[in-house]
Amino acid sequence: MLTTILVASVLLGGAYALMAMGLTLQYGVARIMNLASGETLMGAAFGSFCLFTALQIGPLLSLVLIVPLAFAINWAIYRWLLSPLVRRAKNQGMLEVDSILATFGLLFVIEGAMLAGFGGNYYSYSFLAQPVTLLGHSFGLNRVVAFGVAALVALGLYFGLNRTRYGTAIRAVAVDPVAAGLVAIDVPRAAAFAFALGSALTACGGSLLSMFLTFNASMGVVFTMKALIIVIMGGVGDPRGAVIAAFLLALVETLVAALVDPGLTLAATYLLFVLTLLFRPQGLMGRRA
Amino acid sequence: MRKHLIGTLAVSAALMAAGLVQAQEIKSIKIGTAAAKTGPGAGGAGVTHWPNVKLWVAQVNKGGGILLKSAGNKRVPVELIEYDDRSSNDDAVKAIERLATQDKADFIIAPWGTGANLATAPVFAKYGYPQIAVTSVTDKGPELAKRWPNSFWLLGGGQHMAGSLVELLKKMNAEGKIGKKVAMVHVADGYGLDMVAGARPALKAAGFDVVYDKSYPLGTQDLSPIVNEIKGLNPDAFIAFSYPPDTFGFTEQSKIAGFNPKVFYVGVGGAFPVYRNKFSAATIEGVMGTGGWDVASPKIQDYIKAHKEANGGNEPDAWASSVQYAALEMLQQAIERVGALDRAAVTKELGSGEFDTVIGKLKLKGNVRENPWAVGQWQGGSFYGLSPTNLPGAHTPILKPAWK
Amino acid sequence: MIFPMQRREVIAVAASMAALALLAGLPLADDGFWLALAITIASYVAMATAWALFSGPTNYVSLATAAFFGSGAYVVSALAETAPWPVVLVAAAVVGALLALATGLATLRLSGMYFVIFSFGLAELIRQLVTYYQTQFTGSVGRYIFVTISAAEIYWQLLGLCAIGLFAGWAINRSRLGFALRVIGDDETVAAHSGIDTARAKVLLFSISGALIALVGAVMAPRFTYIEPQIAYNPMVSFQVVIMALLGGAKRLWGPLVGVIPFVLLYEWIAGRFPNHTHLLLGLVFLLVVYFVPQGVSGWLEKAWRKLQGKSA
Amino acid sequence: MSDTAILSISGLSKAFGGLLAVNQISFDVHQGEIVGLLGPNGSGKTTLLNMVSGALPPTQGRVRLRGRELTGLPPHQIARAGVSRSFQLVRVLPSLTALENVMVGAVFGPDAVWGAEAEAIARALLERVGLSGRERQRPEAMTYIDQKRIELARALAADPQVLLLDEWLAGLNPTELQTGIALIESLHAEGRSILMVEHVMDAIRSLCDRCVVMNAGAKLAEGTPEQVLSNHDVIAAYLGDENA
Repeated sequence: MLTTILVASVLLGGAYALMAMGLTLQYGVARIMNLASGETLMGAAFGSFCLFTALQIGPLLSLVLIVPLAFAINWAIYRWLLSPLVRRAKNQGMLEVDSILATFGLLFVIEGAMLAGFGGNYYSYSFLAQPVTLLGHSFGLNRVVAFGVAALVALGLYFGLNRTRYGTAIRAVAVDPVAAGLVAIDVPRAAAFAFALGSALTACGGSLLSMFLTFNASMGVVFTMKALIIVIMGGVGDPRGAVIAAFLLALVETLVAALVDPGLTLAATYLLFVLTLLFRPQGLMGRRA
Repeated sequence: MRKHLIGTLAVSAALMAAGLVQAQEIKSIKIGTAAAKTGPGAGGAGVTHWPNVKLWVAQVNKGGGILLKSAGNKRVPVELIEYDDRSSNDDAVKAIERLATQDKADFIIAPWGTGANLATAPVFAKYGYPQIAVTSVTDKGPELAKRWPNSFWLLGGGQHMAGSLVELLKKMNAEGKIGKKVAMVHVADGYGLDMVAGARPALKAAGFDVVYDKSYPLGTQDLSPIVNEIKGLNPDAFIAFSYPPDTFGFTEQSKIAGFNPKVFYVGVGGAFPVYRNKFSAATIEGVMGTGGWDVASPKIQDYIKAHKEANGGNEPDAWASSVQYAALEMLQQAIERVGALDRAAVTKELGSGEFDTVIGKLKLKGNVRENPWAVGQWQGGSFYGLSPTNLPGAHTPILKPAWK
Repeated sequence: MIFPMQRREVIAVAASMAALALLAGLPLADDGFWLALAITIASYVAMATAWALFSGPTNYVSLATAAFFGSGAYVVSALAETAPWPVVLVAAAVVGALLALATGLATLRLSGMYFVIFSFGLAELIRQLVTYYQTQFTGSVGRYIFVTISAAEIYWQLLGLCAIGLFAGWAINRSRLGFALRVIGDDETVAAHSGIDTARAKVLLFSISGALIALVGAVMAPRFTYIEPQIAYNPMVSFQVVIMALLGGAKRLWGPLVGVIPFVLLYEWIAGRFPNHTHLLLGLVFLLVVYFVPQGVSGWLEKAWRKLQGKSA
Repeated sequence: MSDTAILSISGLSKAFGGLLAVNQISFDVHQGEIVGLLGPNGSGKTTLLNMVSGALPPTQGRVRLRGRELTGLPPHQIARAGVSRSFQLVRVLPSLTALENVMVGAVFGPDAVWGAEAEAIARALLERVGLSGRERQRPEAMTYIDQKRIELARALAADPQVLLLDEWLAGLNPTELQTGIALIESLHAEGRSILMVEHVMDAIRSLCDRCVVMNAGAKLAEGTPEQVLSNHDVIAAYLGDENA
């Protein structure tokens, strides 16, 4: 019983983690709280759906197309739409207000575009929906594969940020953009890169989720809020915090569903979040302000 | 131009009441509708509300329109005015007010969802529009009809729907096909609670042994813990009063877990064509779901064909879609019988008349449709109505084979 | 900061009273769509003003609005059929204030985005608990509210709440509490070292704001006829209140007012003309506003006003 | 030590994790006295000041104001008891006018004045620090020294029993420094008790009655400016051992 719970929660956490990591990069480095993150996720899910049903290209293969596309689009969004806001903001508070308003507008635009294209209907397809046995219990192969890909991507990100020159530059911008600028780091470029990378991670999560989730054009905001909860609980700006928080929340969700009452799963995750912040106001891995 | 038209219509409506109207003065019949195009309700309304409204308007206008005696016994085309209520009841109220007072709609199609229908009922009543509520599962139908005599409730309530399901299980048990162990799970939202409130006493009265009875919150993404636990209890029948995303989730998880009860019942979404398209007809053979229709009847067959043509190849679902379409047919027939855009008379006719619709002959009692389809089953890629067993076209249930 | 009422203020108060009286006459002119629209506007003005009472001066962006709104509505569903209406309203205000008090005490150590998301999480937690309670103990999530209150009466009550909100804001601005909040908004450390009990000031104001929002929920509840947690605790309410208040400018008392009115009217116009592309177009308009009206509608109006005065002088 | 002590600090310590930032410091500030708090960077001066003003709770030890226990009280209560302070990096309130900035001290200080009275106090103090006629300006538009003046006026508006100044003279040019010293001297003349963290030696020599020197969290020396500045240990601490 316990092993099932643990494995199931690990599988669930993997999908949450990718999106939360994307968001935390965007907020931590580019200083943009991206409310349209869930729409990026849904956009990628629709992309995978279309490629699968129309051209029989599986979601794993479609990642190769969707993830770079999301990167490019969001690079452009940051460069043309968001960086003017960053430049004109006098302080973090002003930027927060502006970025909330702007990404809220963006949310509506992307959602509206998806509604125009797909209507409000539910979409779903079957991919790798077959059992695979892990530790003596069967799990959905699609969930296991999604977790595997998510884990690979997360590891790649971790090494990219910690072991490469450009990764170090990005982390420097996250800590102190002014000082980073002084040591000849192109801060606007690093911010645009981080924003685009964050959206690419989110899009990757969306393609993976589409393998086993039923979705429609209006569901994005649900995922945005879930990711925000994870990001804040983990501590802003640290991808490791996002990963830990994602797995903790998934564990609580599965544990409560299996041992207490499935009716309380969401209440339990929110309670965990609230309690965490009560005792650690800066989040699990956050730096003290 | 538009203002002019409204003015003309207002005058013509006044004249009509006096029976003095001239034939050429009614150019179109304005039908208003407001339902969710965005927000959490958009998924459901996108399946049962909008496609059928679109289909009905196309069909009526293809035939020249609605026959009006008051317009010199001529057919008058329908003009549709549509709004998005954004899945918000406050917006639904505003949209219906707008249709009634600004657009001066002749008739208004009831919104989608239990909450929106209840919130807008006082507005329909205030302006004297008939409200033919389809997509709202409520046991309070008779009470509501008494409060708002212009409202009609077509989809039934949890007591009937769940009761009918239990009847079916009882029969299968008596025939020795299934045992007495039932596992039941429901979404903690309007539909799930209404259904479970009906199912609990019925299961008890029928002597079933309910081994699992829990709720899960709206928006739960991982249903595997529930499925795994229920599988361990090894029930004869699995009942999930679920919403579409969860319906898909339960099915996929059960298949993966190799959970094979003899009766596998899912809620909203089980009768959606996209459900079959996702899992394939062979996989979902024997799955039961909320809803049903007499799929073999020529009328339903024609309806399915027309629905596909009008909606880019999309099939209707086998529960509320045909009822929504039937509600619109009722409205058309009532208007034609009255022969004028007289809302009071049309309301009266809706309550007392008998109508010939895609779902068969329809006559309301106390403004509520009696004995609607409650349970259906996928058999050979089609969703057949099973229960109430006395309805025409009711199929015999089969035991669900193991997942393929 | 001038303490006795200035002539300008006297004029402003008199003009507001006159405007209020004029607005109160609206149901006599139309009791259909325009009244429905006015109800939406009045409810959001009341909520956004109440929201900005706290969030404007302190810079704490709260997403807990839905929690107060929903709790007010639920108080009505529990009491409306047994208690007289004024008692119901008082109960709703008390529940809103207590909830805000608890939230405020819990969030004292949080700032910035942490506070934003915490307030959202708390509102969702409350929604989940209410749902679970109802599922387990009442057997139904939905509650019917059959209270006969006409749309005009709802509208008048909402207007009253708008007036109370604006008056409270005006009175607070002139008080030590209002002064303290401006200091807190600028620099909490300086505030504390100058002798301001920052925790008390914030919690007090948050409670006033919460009570007002709960009252809006209570007044709106009979309009829904049927409420369930999905409807009463709709997180979109929290978002829209924030968006509208920020759009207007949360730093000025009348900012939310000039944010709500164009937002609702625009939404209504787009929704009426382009029912299938509402969100797409609204999003585009929104982006335009963010880029071209950077200080919010109130900042833009003030600038235009100054320009006008400059020309005439 | 003496019964005229207005501020009495005894055995005050602060540990951050394993690091002892302030270690067992004791000294008094007497009525009408200016006490200088000296020491190299990182010796714990500001931490000490933060414990007196309530920004940090002490790990150990006591702070008393005229015998009243202040230890562990939150900053607003300490401010209301009669302790005002300035900050190392000047902190003015950007959205308030100069006049309002100063009024904050009077309104929320021990006397809790309000209305015209608070305004009168603020006007008088702005004039005193040399900013009369600029009441309506916002501090953002002002020079560094003027912002410092506003901060000082704000602290004085509370009519504090003890004034804590954290490097208030730092960063001023020579002319400004003379003005600043004169200003503090005039406070001294009217009998204010002041505890100031300072690096500017001229100021220390001309203003302070007594000095306390800290190094690595501990008290190194105490006495008149001449005494402590000629103390070997102090010179060693400032300049390194080889110069001693």
